[in-house]
Parts: sequence; structure tokens; C-alpha cells
Amino acid sequence: MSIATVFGICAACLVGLGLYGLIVQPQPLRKILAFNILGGGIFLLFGAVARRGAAAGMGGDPVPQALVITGIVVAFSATALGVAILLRLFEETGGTSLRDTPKESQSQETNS
Amino acid sequence: MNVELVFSLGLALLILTVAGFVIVTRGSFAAIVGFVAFGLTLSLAWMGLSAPDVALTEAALGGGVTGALLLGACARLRRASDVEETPGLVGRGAALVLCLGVTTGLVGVVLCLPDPAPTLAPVAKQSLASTGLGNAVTATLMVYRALDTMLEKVVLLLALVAVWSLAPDRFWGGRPVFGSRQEKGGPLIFLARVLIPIGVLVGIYLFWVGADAPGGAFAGGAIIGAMGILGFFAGVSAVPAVSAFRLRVALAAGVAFFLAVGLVGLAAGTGFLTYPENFAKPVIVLIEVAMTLSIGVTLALLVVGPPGESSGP
Amino acid sequence: MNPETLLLSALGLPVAMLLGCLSARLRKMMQRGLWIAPVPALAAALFGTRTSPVVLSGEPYHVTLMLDASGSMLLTAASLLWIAAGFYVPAFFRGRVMTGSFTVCWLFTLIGSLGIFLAADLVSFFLCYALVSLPAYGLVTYDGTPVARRAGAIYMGFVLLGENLLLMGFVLLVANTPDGSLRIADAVDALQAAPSRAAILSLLIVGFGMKIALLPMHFWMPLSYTASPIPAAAVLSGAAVKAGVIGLIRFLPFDMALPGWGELLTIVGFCGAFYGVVVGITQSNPKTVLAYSSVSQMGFLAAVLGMGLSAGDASVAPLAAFYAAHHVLVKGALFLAVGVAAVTGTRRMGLVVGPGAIVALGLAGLPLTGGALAKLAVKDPLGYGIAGTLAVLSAAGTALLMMHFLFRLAATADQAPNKPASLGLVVPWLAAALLCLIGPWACYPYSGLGTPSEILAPAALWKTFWPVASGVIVALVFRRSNVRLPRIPEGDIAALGGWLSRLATACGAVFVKVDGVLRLWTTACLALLLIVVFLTVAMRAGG
Amino acid sequence: MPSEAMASPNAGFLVLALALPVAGILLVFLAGGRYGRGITLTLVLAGVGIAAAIADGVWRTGDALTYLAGGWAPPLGIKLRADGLSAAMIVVTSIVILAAGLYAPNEFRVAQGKSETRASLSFWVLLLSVWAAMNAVFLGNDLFNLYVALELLTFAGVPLVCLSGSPATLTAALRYLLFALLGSALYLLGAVLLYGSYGTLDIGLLAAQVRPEPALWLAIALMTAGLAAKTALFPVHIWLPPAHSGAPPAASALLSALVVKGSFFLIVRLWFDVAPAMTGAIAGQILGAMGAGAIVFGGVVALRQTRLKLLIAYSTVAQIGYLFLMFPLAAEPNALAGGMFQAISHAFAKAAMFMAAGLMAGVLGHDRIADLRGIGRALPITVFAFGLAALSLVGVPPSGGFFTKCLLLSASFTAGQWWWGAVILAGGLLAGAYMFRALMPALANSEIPLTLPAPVSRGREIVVLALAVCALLVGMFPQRPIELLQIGRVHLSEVAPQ
Repeated sequence: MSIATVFGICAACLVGLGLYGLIVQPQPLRKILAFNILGGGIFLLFGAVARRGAAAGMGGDPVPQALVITGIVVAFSATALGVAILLRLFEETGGTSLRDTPKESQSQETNS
Repeated sequence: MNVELVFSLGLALLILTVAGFVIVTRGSFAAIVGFVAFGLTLSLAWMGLSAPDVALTEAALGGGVTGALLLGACARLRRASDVEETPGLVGRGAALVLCLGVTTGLVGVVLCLPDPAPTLAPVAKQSLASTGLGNAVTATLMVYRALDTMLEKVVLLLALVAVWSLAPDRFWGGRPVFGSRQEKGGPLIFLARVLIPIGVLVGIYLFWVGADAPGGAFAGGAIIGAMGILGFFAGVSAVPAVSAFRLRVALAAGVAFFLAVGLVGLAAGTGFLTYPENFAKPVIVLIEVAMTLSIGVTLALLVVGPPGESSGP
Repeated sequence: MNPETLLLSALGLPVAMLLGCLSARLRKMMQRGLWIAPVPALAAALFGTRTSPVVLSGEPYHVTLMLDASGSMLLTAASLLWIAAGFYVPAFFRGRVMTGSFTVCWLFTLIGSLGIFLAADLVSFFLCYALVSLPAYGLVTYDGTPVARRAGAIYMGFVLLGENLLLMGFVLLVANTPDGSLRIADAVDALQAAPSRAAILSLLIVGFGMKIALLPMHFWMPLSYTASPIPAAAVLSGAAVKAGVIGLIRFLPFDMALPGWGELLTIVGFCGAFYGVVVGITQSNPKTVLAYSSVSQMGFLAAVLGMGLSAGDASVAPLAAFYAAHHVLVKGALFLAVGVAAVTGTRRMGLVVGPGAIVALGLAGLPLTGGALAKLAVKDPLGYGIAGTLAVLSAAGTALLMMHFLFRLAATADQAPNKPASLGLVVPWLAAALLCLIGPWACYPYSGLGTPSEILAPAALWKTFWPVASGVIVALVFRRSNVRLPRIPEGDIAALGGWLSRLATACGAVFVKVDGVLRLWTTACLALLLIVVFLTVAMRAGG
Repeated sequence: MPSEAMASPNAGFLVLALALPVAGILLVFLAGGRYGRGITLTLVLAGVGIAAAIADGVWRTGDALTYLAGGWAPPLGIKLRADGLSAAMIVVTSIVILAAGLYAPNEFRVAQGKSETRASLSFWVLLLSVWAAMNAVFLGNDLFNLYVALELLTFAGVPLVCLSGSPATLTAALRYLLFALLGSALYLLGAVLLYGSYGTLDIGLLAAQVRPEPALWLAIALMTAGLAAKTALFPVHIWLPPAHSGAPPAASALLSALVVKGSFFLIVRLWFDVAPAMTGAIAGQILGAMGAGAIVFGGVVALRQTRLKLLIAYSTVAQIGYLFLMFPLAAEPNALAGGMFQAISHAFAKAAMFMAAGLMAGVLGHDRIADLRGIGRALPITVFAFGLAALSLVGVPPSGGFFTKCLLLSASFTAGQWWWGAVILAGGLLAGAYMFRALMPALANSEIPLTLPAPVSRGREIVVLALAVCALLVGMFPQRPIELLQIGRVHLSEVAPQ
């Protein structure tokens, strides 16, 4: 068993945890957290892949590492956007329910 | 079994424990604190995986800035109370089974990945000479896959516009509301005054060595961004108004520089996003300067959120 | 003008008029000039080239137009009816609102109705079929009453279902045709060896059957003809419905004997023929009576085609077309008569009912009328067995139904006893009636129906006379005896629709509930992960 | 090493197709929302020309155009590649974007002498971002590059949903964002597995290396599911109806016409380009079954809606289903063409429909279907355009929708899978029924003629009509597009093991 495998399996478990949290955690903020755990797991899996590709005197394959950096930035942007919508929703309604409110959407006049 | 492996195993267990805590704990605040810890342990894992560049970015962005963002949100959402769509026992059970299934599948795949692993490390190393850079990760970001990086900068900028677009109409052009102003002269301000110059220096250093050693624009930008957040939070520096032209220039600089260099290459006939033969490194460093600035400012503004007060007196 | 451009102009003029409708002013003027649109088609039917197809090379298909014997007979009759109805329109709408939408729908339907007799490739045939069917919705629902809208909805349902079935049939046909030729003739030739012949034939028969209101797909017809304004009902029942007839004529493989299919079509056809009579005599609205008569007549025609199909007799096609062409004119004329009767005083009713009686009974084969020729034309294909007997019975039934129609027509007279109908109504109606009588005789030299002496022999006359006479007598006896017939609602089994629509509503409610569950966060996420699992397992299983 | 054969002729346009919208985003961002409309329209006009040049280049060379970004060849670098599918979609995208830009109502403009407003900056930047993202999706040939493009698309789409800022749209946007993020995460996970197994993310290189093995299957399954979530394929259409019905009309048009097609396009790339013949027949049937479910389910639920925009949104759920009928029929050349034709004609028709609905709702102040009476008189051009678009969705000849149906039917019959034919039949009838339900009241005369609160701009009506006519035209002249779609692809029948 190598370090890459250890973290690979750890990453797989993180993905499972993240998915579970994303599904069962009711509050949107917690869903966002779970999404970040899921993302962390995916990036870590990529890291394990990179580590397995250690060659030519490098400790790991630089390409996946670079991609992970890009991915982390994208994931952060997503988090920031999610939080911003959440906060605005809270300001508007005093709640953060994700539930589809058919009554509300029906009473809302759709002006162009 | 060597020491490194034992350390890794322990670290992996720690990561999973912290992540499990984040997922199952009841309180949001505890979960977010747990998440910051998760980010830090994860960056240790990145060190273990010989990816110091990622470790730096993860620590600064994944743990630090995201943590600040979520803590801020949590504080404001504390009053939120509504009945949520909580899945029943069957739903939880099904979710558990399916997530276990996905994990099992992934573990299975991880265990039978091809050996020797396919890798681009040799090619990347071989091509490094022509870029003038010493850090293969930076070379991948700035040279080999510059297009990704440019698009990702657009994503960042777009995310900021998206966040801004959530402002109520009346506040447009104004400043985001952030931090606690009444604490003037408190310890926070002192901390900010001490930390910010150091942090900015660290950020610049990270970006500067990034060409050859671990670091780079992302890590540097993230740290500068974190310092900005601290400054805004402590009230040391004012959050700029979203309509300020200088702010917009700072935000757009990264992509703009990148795009301009790309288009010059296209016009010159060497090709989009190619760098001039002998000046590759200086050009890349210039782009990185612009990018570090933009990343720092964008991250800070993403955390402070949309404008929340009208502009002007 | 050479014969080929004549064929093109048959469609070119109506299309040009349609484009003219983009201008509101022209659209207004067009209302009085609707009769011009079908004139080139009439010229094409009479003088157009019949030897070679006209091919318009365009991308991606070659639009192929061709005039054959069946097509030209139907085209002649249809364009004559469209001309008569076009004259009738302005007079009919005097004192009523006539909007531009009527003009536009009219022209669309006209293009489809005439073009379909010329179309020789699958694509243009299908296009014309859609044109003759869909825009007619605007004509059916023109009055805008709830009844009209219901009729329109049911009509539209049938049109869309029929179109889709036909489309599937056509696609299957093309799939079986070597080198992917889109010519109808090639496709039908290839049908002989097609492995999916049964599927194709059922799709085509059901698809076209909907258009000609084969039992039990008939109930849209009384509903929509009753709802349409009279000139629209005239062209729909006379001309538009023949799109289904020409479809059966063109697509059924008469070259090969298919007894099973043929007999099935015959049985269904005769059922319709008698069903139309039985339900028709319970109706009081003359338009509805005429619509049921159409159900009956189209059933009869399907029976004729079915006999031809089971015998493998290609000559049935022009004969059936001849019969159908006669029906174009008769049904059109009688609908026009309904409009005339409604504004004619009781005293002057004779002028409507008299010619009406000759035309109407002509449908049953009254000797010396064009109808007698039409009946004669389909005599051979029907033979002298059971089908022949049923045919005679159905002629008697037609006479009975037509008598009922005449009684109902007379009952609709205007309150003012001496009120004459305007010339604008009377002239087109009389012209159409005249055409019914002499039209078939004019084609007769080309029809190959035997010498005049054979046709005019007393025995032959008697053969067509006695069914008519018996039908008339039964009708008169009925009327005297004051038998109360049960009231059957217009569109008979459409009345079951209420029950069906309640069922559909209930189903829809269930779907909406399920949608609500599926769009819960948990359900959606679980579904997503299930997709992952299923896809992985499925790919592993291969296949 | 910057490589030798860097680009095929005309390939510079591929770069421009990306650079132009990005430049637009920067310009609008710097110059401010006041100049958003001017900058955007100028650039998009140029973009239509570039799209045409790309299509022309693909057409004339008869092969895909490629461009190595930065001169680095894959696997290290990123290749841009435009085959027939990309070229066609790029053209369609530029037209729809142009239409949306022209249609965008006054609230997205800044009056003389007023300062920039929130909506003016956001809308134009987001519009340009959708354009940039779509082009990046169509041109990308590297799965990670495509991931970034996909995220760009999501970040452009989500704020469009809640541009009005009402609570209902905020909820819709949040659901959309979270679910789309879950989708992208699954996609990225699959990409990681592919990299781990094959050491490249370039589509062409992957296609040469993939082997039927668990890693590939799991990767394709994860990516397909993730993309299906972003495409709102039944039964994971959770976010689409509220998001598409709540957004401002110009935004709804973009979301329904384009944004969902982006992720769909990547599924096509995966199944037809990355791993053709590796997915097996059963998996194709599963995708097809979900598509069939979408057609029937979306159709029935659309029929039950009382709001015009919700009806159109559920119609999108149904119409997306047709896109997925191509996967079980992958061995038939007509299937891919049919699916892409659906993507194209639905883009035009649905954009027209949402914009028309927007104009109607603007006049009436609501979009209750039952109360649309008289609108046909008040806005004849709009209602006519709506009707034309509806004809295409129903599949009435000679519209694009009709041609789609023909291609898919013929593919399903030649493949001997008649059951898809039955689904198409049912879908056509349902579409007919719900469109009929929407149009009936709109065409009915009302006793009291409507008085327009403000005159409706004729220009906006013409834009809607032009889109509807485009949906019709693709059906009338389908030959060129079909040939274009086939350029640059290896036929599955040549790859398939049997």
C-alpha cells in the first residue's frame, strides 16, 4: 500500500461523505459545506493520481496538481455565489428554505 | 511499513474524522469551524502527496478564505428559522447505501488503477526549459494550459459580477457592508495593522518564488485577499464601492493582461497565448503580477459580498 | 402556357395570394376574390400534362408533381367546388364578421386540398396533407362558440394523431425503399417485399382512415362539420376529406392481392356506411345529417377500395376516384344548399328542395344523374356477392338518409315566407348542383364504363332505380308513421369523451403529484446517484 | 515545445470565438452597464460573422478545424477543435445570443444621464458570459477545459435566474446552483478517473486509449449523470421549471435555448467521441428511457400548468427528452443528426416562445393561460411567432421539429427499436395538446378589446418572429446542416465491435 493509495481511499470516502451530507443535510449552508467536502475529496483523488505519476525526478505529476489549483478557485467561486444567494434569500424572506413554494411562484406576477 | 506511510494513514483517518464531524454535527457554527480544520488537515495531506503548490492554495483558499466566508454567513443566518425539507429514515438509508456504493466503486477503481501510472511529468519536465520557469506546476498553469487559467479567471470575475447582481437595486454603486466598525482601536485593528503588511509581503513573496519554487499567483493572491478581508473586517481599509473605476480595473487586470498577450501572439502570427521566444519569463511574470492583484481583490470582494449601502453621502 | 407550368401555377397562385394576405388591405380585398385561387388548378386538371412528372429540383428533395387519371378527376371536382364555394363566401358573410384569419385558413386548406392530388413524392404529399388538415382548425372553430371549440379540439386531436401515424408509416416506407427514393410509386412498389409490411399497412389505413372518418374514428366529422360556417363545411366535407381517399388510392398496393387486408377494410367500410345512415336519421340539424352521410359515403368508398385490394385489382383506383369526385360535388352542393335554405322563405323553398332532391338522391344512384354513373363505376369492383348486396342496401340507406336530410332542410326555412335568398348564394349553389348532374357525364367518355346504350338500357336503369325508390318509400312511411327515433347526440360516441377527459385529468393530477415528489431535493439527489449506479452496471453488463 | 502543425487554415477564428466574448465581458465590466448594449451588440454581430467563418471553414475543408492553444499539443496542452457539430451549434448560439441582445428590454438599458444600474451591468456581462461559455463548450477538446467552461456556464446561468431578485427566483437559483454544482462535481470526478487511467484528458487521445474496464464505466457513468443533472433530464429535472419560468424572458430564452444544451453537448462528446462503442447497448437504453420519460412526463405535466411560462418550462423538460433518444440508437447515423437537429430547432423555437411569452406577460401583467383572451388581437405578430414556434415543437411539417422527428423515427425503425417511435408519437400528441391549450385562449377574441398599457416595440416582436422563422427554416433546408453535422466524425458503425 502506497501513500497515493491511502489518500486515494481517503478521497473516495470523502466523496461519499460529501454526497451524503449534500443529500441529507437540510440547511442550504450545510449543503454548501458538504459540497466543499465533496470537492475536497475529488481534488484529493486527483492528488493521489498525481502522486502515482511521480516521475522524472518530480514528486508528482504537475498537470493534475495545476488542475486542482484551478479547481479549488472554481469551487471557492461557487461557494461564494451560493452564500451570496443564500444571504439575499434570507434578507428577503427571513428564512433559507430550499423548498419549492408553488404558491409563491404562482402569486408572483411575471412582468418582463 | 515506513514512517511516512503510517503518518499518511493517521492523517487520512484524521481528515475523515474531521469531515465526518462537519457532516453530522448539529450546529452550523461547529460544522464551519470543523471545516476550517478540515482545510488545514487537507493541506497537510497535499504536502504528503508532494504537492506543495496545492497545499498552499488549499490552506489559504480552502481553509482560510472559505472559512471566513462561511463564518460570516453563519453569523448573519443565525436568526434563520424555518422548517426544512429533512429526509426521513428511508431517505437517509437510501442515501447511505448509494453513497457507500459510490465510495466502494471509487475505492475499487483506485485499487486497480494501471501500474505504472500514466503520467505527464516527463513531458512537463522536458518542456520546462523552453518556458524559462522552474516550477512545473506554474508552467502548466501559465504556459501549457494557459487557456484553462484564463477561463478560470473569467469564472472568478463572473462569480463576482454574479454576487454583485444579488444586491438590491437601491444599493447599486454603493459599498458592501462588512465587518464591525464600532471596535475602533480594539485588538482586532492592532492585529490587522501588524498582520496585513506581513501577509502582503508573504503573498508577494509566494507569487515571486512561484516561478521556480512552490507558490504562485493563486497562493499569493489568496493570501493578499485574506489580508484584504482582515483589513475590511477590522475597518482598517474601506471596502471600495462597486462602481469605482479603479476597482474595476484592478479586478479585470488579470484576464485583460492575459487576453491581451494572447491576442498579440495571435496577431503576431506565433499563435494565441504563445509567449515571445526570449522574453517568455518576463511576460509570464507580468501576467502573474496582474493576476495576483486581481485574484487578491476578487477573493476579498467575494467574501465581503454585494453592495449593501448606497453610495455617496 | 405549357402544360408543365400549368401544374406549377395550380399551386403558385394560391401561394401568391396567401403571401398577399400579409398586407391587411389585400387581405380585405381577397375576401371577394377567393374563387380565383383554384382556377389555375382547374385548368391544370383539364389541360395539364399527364405523361411526365414535373420535378422541381430543390434542396433537399425533388418536389415531384404528377397528374394521373385518379388525381385529375378529383382535382377537377375539388377545384370546381372550391370555385363555387369561393363565390359563395362573400354573400354568406354579408352581415357577419369575416376576419382575415378565415381567408388565411381558407387559402392554406385550399393549397393542401388541391396540392395533394398532384403530389407524387412522400414529402410534398405529407406537407399537403398537413396543410389540408391543420389550418382547417381555424375554419372549424371560426364561430368561436364553446361547441365549435370543443369540435375543433377533437378535430385537432384526430389530425395530430393521424399525422403522426402517417409519418411513422411513411418513415417505415422510406426505410424499406431501395436507394431511399421518395417517389410514392417507388415506395409502394417496394412495399411488396417489405418485412414490416403489416405495420406499414396498418399505420397507413388507420392514418388515412381517420381523415375519411372510418368507424370508429368517425365522430370528429359530425362535430366539426356542424360547427363550421357553411362554405367551410362545404369544402371540408367535399374536397378536404378526399385527401384521405387519395391517400388510400395512392398508397394501398393494389397490384398485389392482399385478401386479409382488403376484406378487413371492406367490413369496416360497410359498417361505417350503415352506421352513418342509422345515426344520421336521428339527427335534426341538416348539417349534421350531411356529416353522417359523409361518414356513410366514405365508409362505402373504403369498402370499394377494400374489395379492390383483396382482388389485387389496380383498376379500382380510378373507379373509386370517379365515385369520390362525384361525392366532392354533391356534398359540397348540399352544404351550400343548407345555407341557401336558411335564408329562403317557406314559399320559395321549392327552389331549394327541388334541385336539392335530385342532387341528394343522386348520391344514392338516382337514374340518369351523375350519381347513377358513379354507382355504376364501383359496381364491378364490388362484385355480385355479399359485397354487391350490401352495396345495394347501402344505396337504399343513402336514399333514406337523403330524404331525411331534405325534410330537415325544408324545416329550416326562414320565417318570412316570401324572402328570397341572395343571388350570391343561389348562383353558386345551383351551379354546383348542375355540375353534380352533368359532371360525371362529361368525364364519362374517358371512364371506360361501357357504351351509352348499355348504361341507358331499361334493365340497367331499373337496377339503380329500385334501391333509391325503396329508400324513398321507407322514408315517407317513416315520416307518416311518426315513429319517434331516439335522440343521439352529435358525434355519438364523442359523448363518452367527458368520462375520458375526467380520467385523463385524474391521471394528470397523479403525474403532477409525482413531479412534486421527484423535485424534492432528496429524491432528485438519490435519483442522480441511482443513474450513476445503473449506468455503471449497464455498461459492465455490456450488450 | 511549441509544435509545428499548430492550426488548420481558418482556425484563428476558433480563438476569436472565445476571445471576443471574453473581451466583451471585460469591456462591459470596465465601461459600465451604460455601454453594455452597444458593446454587446457590436461584438455579437461580429460573432455571427466569426461563427459563419468557422462553419464555412469546416464545410470547405470537410474536416474539423483545430487550434493548439499556446502552441502546446495535447496531452500537455489544450486543443481547440471545431467539427461539424461544434460549427453548427456555434452558429445557432450566436444567432440566439444576438436575438436575446436585441430583445433585451429597457430595464437592462441605462437612460441618458442616469448612473449605471444593477441589472444593466449584470445582464450584459451574463449574456456575454453565456456566449463565451457556450463557445468554450463547443470548441473544447479537453475534459478539464470543458469543466471550466461548464462552470462558466453555470455561473452565468444561475444569476440570470434570479435577476429580478424576488424570493421565488432566489430559491430557484439556489436550487439550480446547488444541483448544478453536484453535477459538475460528478463530472470532475469522472474526469479524474479518466486521467488516472489514461494519463490524458484530450478527447482524441482518450478515444484512442480507452479500454472497456471498470474505471471507464464508472467515469462515464459519473460524468453522464452529472451532465444530465445540469441538462435537467427527467427524473433529475428538479431545478428547471421554477428557474426557467421565474427568470426574465430574455434570460429564460437563453437558459432554455442554450444553457441546457451545453451540458447535453458534452454527453454527446462523451458517448460519441470519447468512448464510442464502449458504452454498450443497455446503458444507451437507460438514457433513452429517461428521455422517453421526460417526453411523456414533461408533456403531461405541461398540460396541467395554468401559467404560460411554467407550461413552456415543462415543455422544455419534455423536449430535452428527444435529445436523449439518440443514445440507444447510436449505431444509426440518423440518430445523432436527429438529436442535434432537435437541439438546434428547439433552441430557436424555445427562445422565440419564451420571448413571446415575455411580451404577452408584459402587456397583460400576468401569464395566466386562462386570462390570455384577446392577446391575439393586441399582439398579432407575437402570437403568430408563438404559434410558429409551437408548430416546430409539435413537429408539424416543414418545421425543424418535424425533421427531427423524421430522423429519429427513421433511426428507430432501422434499428428495429420501434418503441422509441411510439414515444415520439405520444410526445408529438402531448406537445400538440399543451401548445393547443396555450394558444386557444390567446387566439380567442375577448369581449372587451385589450388596451395596451404601453406600446410594444415592433422591433422586439420582429426579433421573436425571426427566431420562430429560423426554427421553420432549419426544417425547410435541412440538407446542408445535416452534411455539416457529419463533418469531422468517425462513424460509430466503423468503430463498433460487431
